[in-house]
Amino acid sequence: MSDQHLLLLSILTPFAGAIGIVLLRQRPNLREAVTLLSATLVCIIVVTIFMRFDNAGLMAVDIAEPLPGLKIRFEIESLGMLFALVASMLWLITSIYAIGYMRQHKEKNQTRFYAMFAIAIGSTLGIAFAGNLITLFLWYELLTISTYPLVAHAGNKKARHGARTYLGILLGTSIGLLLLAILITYNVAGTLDFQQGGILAGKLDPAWSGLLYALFIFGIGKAAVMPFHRWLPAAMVAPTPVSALLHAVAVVKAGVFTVLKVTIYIFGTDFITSSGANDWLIWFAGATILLASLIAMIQDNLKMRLAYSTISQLSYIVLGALLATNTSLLGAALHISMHAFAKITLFFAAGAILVAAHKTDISDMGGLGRAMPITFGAFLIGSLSIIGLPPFGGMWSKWYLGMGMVETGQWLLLSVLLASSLLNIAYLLPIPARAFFGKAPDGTTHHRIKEAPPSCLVAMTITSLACVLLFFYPDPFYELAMDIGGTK
Amino acid sequence: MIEQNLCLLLVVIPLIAAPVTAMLPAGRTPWFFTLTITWLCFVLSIWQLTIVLDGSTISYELGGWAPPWGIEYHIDALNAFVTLIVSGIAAITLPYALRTVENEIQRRDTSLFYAVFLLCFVGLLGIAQTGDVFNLFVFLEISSLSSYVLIGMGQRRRALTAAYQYLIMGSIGATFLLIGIGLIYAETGTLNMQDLHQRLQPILDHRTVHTGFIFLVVGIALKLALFPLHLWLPNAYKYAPSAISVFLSATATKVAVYVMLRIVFTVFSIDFLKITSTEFIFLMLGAFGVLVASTGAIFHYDIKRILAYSSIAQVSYMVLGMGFASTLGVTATVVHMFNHALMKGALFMAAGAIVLRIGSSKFENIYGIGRQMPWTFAAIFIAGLSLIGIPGTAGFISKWYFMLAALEQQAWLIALVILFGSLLSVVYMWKIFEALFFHRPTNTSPPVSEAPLSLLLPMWTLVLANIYFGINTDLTVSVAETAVRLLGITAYHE
Amino acid sequence: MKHNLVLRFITKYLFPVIALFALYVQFHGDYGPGGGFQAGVILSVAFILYAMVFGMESMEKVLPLGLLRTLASTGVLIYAATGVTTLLMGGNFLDYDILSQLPIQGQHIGIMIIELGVGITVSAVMLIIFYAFTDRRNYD
Amino acid sequence: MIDTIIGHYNYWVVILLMMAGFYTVINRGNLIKKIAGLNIFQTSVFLLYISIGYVNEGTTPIIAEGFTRYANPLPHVLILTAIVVGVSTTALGLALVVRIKRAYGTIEEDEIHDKDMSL
Amino acid sequence: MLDTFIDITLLAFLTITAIAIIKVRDLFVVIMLFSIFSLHSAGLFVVMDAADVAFTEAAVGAGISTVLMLATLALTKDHDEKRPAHKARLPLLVVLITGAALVYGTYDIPSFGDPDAPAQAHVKPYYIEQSMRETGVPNTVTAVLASYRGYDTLGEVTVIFTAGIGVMLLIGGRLTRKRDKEDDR
Repeated sequence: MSDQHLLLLSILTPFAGAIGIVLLRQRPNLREAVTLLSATLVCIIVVTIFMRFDNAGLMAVDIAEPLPGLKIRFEIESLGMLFALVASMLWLITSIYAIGYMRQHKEKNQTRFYAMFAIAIGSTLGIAFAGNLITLFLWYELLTISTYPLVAHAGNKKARHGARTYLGILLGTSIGLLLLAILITYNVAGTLDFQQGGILAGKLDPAWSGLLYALFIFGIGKAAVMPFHRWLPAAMVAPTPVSALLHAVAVVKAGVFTVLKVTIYIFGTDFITSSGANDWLIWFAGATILLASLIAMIQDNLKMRLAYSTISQLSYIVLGALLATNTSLLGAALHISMHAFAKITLFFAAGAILVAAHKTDISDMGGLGRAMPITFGAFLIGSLSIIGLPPFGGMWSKWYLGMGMVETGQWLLLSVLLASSLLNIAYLLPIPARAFFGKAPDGTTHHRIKEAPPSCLVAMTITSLACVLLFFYPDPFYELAMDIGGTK
Repeated sequence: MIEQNLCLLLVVIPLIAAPVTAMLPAGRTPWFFTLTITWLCFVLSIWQLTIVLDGSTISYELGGWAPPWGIEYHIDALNAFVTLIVSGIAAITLPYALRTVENEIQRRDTSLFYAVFLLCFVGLLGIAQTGDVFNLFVFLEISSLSSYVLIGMGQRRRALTAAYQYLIMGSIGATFLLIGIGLIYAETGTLNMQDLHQRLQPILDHRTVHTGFIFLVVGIALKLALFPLHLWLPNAYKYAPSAISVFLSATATKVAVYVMLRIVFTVFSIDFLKITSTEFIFLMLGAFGVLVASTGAIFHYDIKRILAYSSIAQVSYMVLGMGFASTLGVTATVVHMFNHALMKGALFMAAGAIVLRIGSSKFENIYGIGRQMPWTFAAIFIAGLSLIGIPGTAGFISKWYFMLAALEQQAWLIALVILFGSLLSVVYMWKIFEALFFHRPTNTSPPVSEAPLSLLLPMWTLVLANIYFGINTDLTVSVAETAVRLLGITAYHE
Repeated sequence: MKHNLVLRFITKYLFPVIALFALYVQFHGDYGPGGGFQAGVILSVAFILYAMVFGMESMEKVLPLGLLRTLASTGVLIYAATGVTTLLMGGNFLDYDILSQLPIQGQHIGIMIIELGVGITVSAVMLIIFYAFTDRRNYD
Repeated sequence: MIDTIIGHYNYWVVILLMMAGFYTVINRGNLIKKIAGLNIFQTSVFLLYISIGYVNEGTTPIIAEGFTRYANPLPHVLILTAIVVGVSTTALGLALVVRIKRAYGTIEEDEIHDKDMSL
Repeated sequence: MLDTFIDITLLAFLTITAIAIIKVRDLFVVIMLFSIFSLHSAGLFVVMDAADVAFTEAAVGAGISTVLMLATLALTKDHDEKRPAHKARLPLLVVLITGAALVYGTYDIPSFGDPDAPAQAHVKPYYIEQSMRETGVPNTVTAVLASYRGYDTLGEVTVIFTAGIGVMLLIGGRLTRKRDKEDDR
């Protein structure tokens, strides 16, 4: 099978899976088998693509040409490869987790859940392999829309309201700002293809480049740069597997992935630094890092705290893109994978706590760690990786991000980075600490509470082990990330 | 034999079929007969389009009298395209009509009903095909009178007042058109469009010509429900029988836009627009129309009414495109004529399916109904995304061209209006999605079944067309570009 | 009015006169003012007069609504069929020249036939409208 | 100035008539009266057309010996068609009025509006 | 000169009638005035050498339309139009603007009766000169109506046919008509 076929197959498999899921709605066991099967298939296909991947020969597939000169095109390059690897691996793990979670939690509309989940992953792969900006935009919108039912899953007023915020901001920014930015780009450059070195250099007046770049950064609402971050906390009404995969990995990473793509292949790093397009935008990212961390501190709801933590972490990646040096881009790309593994672990744990102990507030979790040691152990590992301590994968990305700041002499930003790491410690570590060593607030014990369902535990264990593994063996991601910076 | 009379047969076949239908016995026979005729016309219209696709024109002298003494059919890519839209939508509406008409119209009235439907069809085709301004008026009246009747056939009593209001507004519009035709006739002595174009060029600064232009444009604006002359439309589309809402919303306003294009660019000229700065007025009217109608749609809690307001907004986009007076802008208008017919047709079909099952299109009666009618809901969803302009759907293509046209002229304010209009459409479409699917059902009445297949098939044909023409635009864009070139429109220059 | 003998008498004699006048207008349109439309209106007036004096019931016996509907359709069809005939004979639609060896004669034939179609449709439609507007059931 | 008046008074009066009819239509009120207004509006437009076709010292355009100057027949033809269109519109409009009276019990626009809103 | 005198007199009558129609509230009087208006304009058509049009206007405007309106009026118990609750200024404004636009438009229009006007110079001479030869019909109006623009007339017949079956659908011959449903608000 040729690479082209594999590529298309990787995107189509989740959609085929969605159809199978809908068809088998009367047979839950078979339906879940289809989910697992397609997740496994996608994982195998993407890994196969990765094994064969050789950055030297970019390979592209054109599907159609809806507008003259604008094709629907897929191609594989290292950044997309990295993103696809992360997404497909984590989909498999999340599927295992979701089955246990959804059954234990007795959620309704499970068919819709699994089907939309599969479509969302298909869209994510579409984003990862998009060969030009218009194709990327297509999948970007499809991802927003396909995740909407997942956010509105519960169907009650709170869920509808949260979903409305979610959709309003994501669609609003993408139509109002991103589309405008794409159109201006097309108008100026005459093409939307991703090219090494960018397509805007020499065509766009540098004075305007800052404005256009801002349209992109804020238009990509999924990157959750303040003030367009509100959708992420709002989306926490969704079932936990959704929060885990989509709002720690697929959706948000699609956002920062797009930022990176635009930075590298539309503007080009040289053009950004020479035109000063990034001058003032870095402060938005810097402010987001700090503010979101501070807000996370005061959240008592665990998922909300994690959501603000995500906002903060996303801006690391945006910042890495904005600095536009090889090292910072390397850090940014690495952080896509490192943060994904760590944050998904945290969300898995949060979901496990909800399912097993029916608790959502951190203040209620005192002493819970003794009843659920595996869950909180995984949580601890995830936290440490997020903070960026060795021996966990999160250290690498933070290291390169920091190096990027040093290279560019952005000492103030470096201090932001360090301060935020301290804040990470302050808002993440007390949770496992309280769970292991604290007491329940009303003095009751948790002897009735048992560990989460086995499939949840398995998933958590895998991801937390991956956090450790990535410290010692980050090579696959590292090499891919190296390619995009051009340091190879 | 057939090919040389093709453009005429397209109009005359349904014209002959209408009185025949009126004489048929009530029941399904008239339906089947009408179905056959519309499909025949659809095939002929495709044939016609293939002939003129290369930019050539067909001239047909009615009665064998050469223009300007006789009436001429002058077919170019634009005529053929509009004819294709009208006959295509009619052909797809007819299978849909069977069940809804049986539900909404008394059996004894069916033969007359379908006869009037055919007359409306004839009128629209006649408008699209003719090259003579007075002949256009006559066929406009055929389509108008028949649509008053069709709307008045709605079940609610407000259908009557809606039809009456439409009749008054439509007649005022037609009379304005008549005044306009009279004034330019007084200045030129001819009624043939090509001839008018020739004779108007030297006298474009005459005040009588200006006044004639104003009256023509206002008359057409009434017909296409351009803001601020749009007030008749929401009730008319809301209370009309379902099949008629589908047909009229997808064709009538599009044909009116076509007439506007014809009058403005063929009879007058793009130079006239530039001399009189009229393009600016079109831009303003379009922009206000988009904003007012989209905002209006947000404050309603009834699917059909929201869709009707959205139609006004979409027509305003088309006028906006004309206002750019550039290749890109008018291309956007022509492409959107087609795409809007696809999306609005599908949406009104789905709304009609809900009315068939529930008997109402108001939110309070249909909360959560999408779960019981998943296919209908999915159709609304996809067609709605197309309306919003999500990439991968036909609506995105139009929106793309509108935006390009705005950016090309650095009309930033207009570009923002277009984007803001899209955002408003997100709001009102999402209100519908939410009400239909994510809202808990309020009543505990027994669950309803999915719409019958005879409704779903045409609906999904249009839905899939929305996706197909969002990915493959060879047809729409090439036709639009040919048509725009023949209208004498050039690319924008600083 | 039904029982007014004078009226009935006058009407009986007026009816053929008006009908004759209608025929005159119908066929004299080539030379003077008039034609199918005017003739159709006049003919319908004759019937309306008849109906007003002798009552709708007797009128409906002579000209039931179904027949009028057929007549109205027939008129349009006659007109359109003329055009189709010229098509089939190899000319353009409504090109009467082809109807006869002499173009002028062809024009004569064509104009006469289509004016007949107009007259039939107009009188039938006028009567349909008259029926509808005088239908007592509409005024309950 | 005088020439303008002599040359155009006919048009101006016709415009006045048109506007009288137009005003009757759009000034909300009785449904029958609106139709009457519409008819006046249209009839006045017919006058405009025939005025355009008029020639001083001309005659009715029926070709006959001894006449050389005829009025323009084309506006006459157009207006014949327009009259038919007008009466068709009137008939349909009045048919709708009959139905509205049955359904609402009134033919005053304000009252109908109130009834629709008060449900 | 006499023509002009009759012309002016008829125009004056028409103006008075039109203004009376606006003012009068008794619908019966309105309809009668309309009939008079129609007859007067038929007269004016004769003065302006449009015999065919005059004939038709008299039959249709003064005849058919009037009868139809009277028949419709028969269904209302009281024949008076209600006084509007408030004076609407918008319609007046619209009418004034429209009228002003039209008056503006007449300034470049050729004088009334000008034999050299474009309308008389382009297509018309052909009809006058050729119609007798080409169609053999002395009445040019008939020639143009039935032959040169015969297709328009086909459309016209279709219009009247539409009106016929439209009226039939709306109010004709429905013995068992279901009542119109009220709105489902």
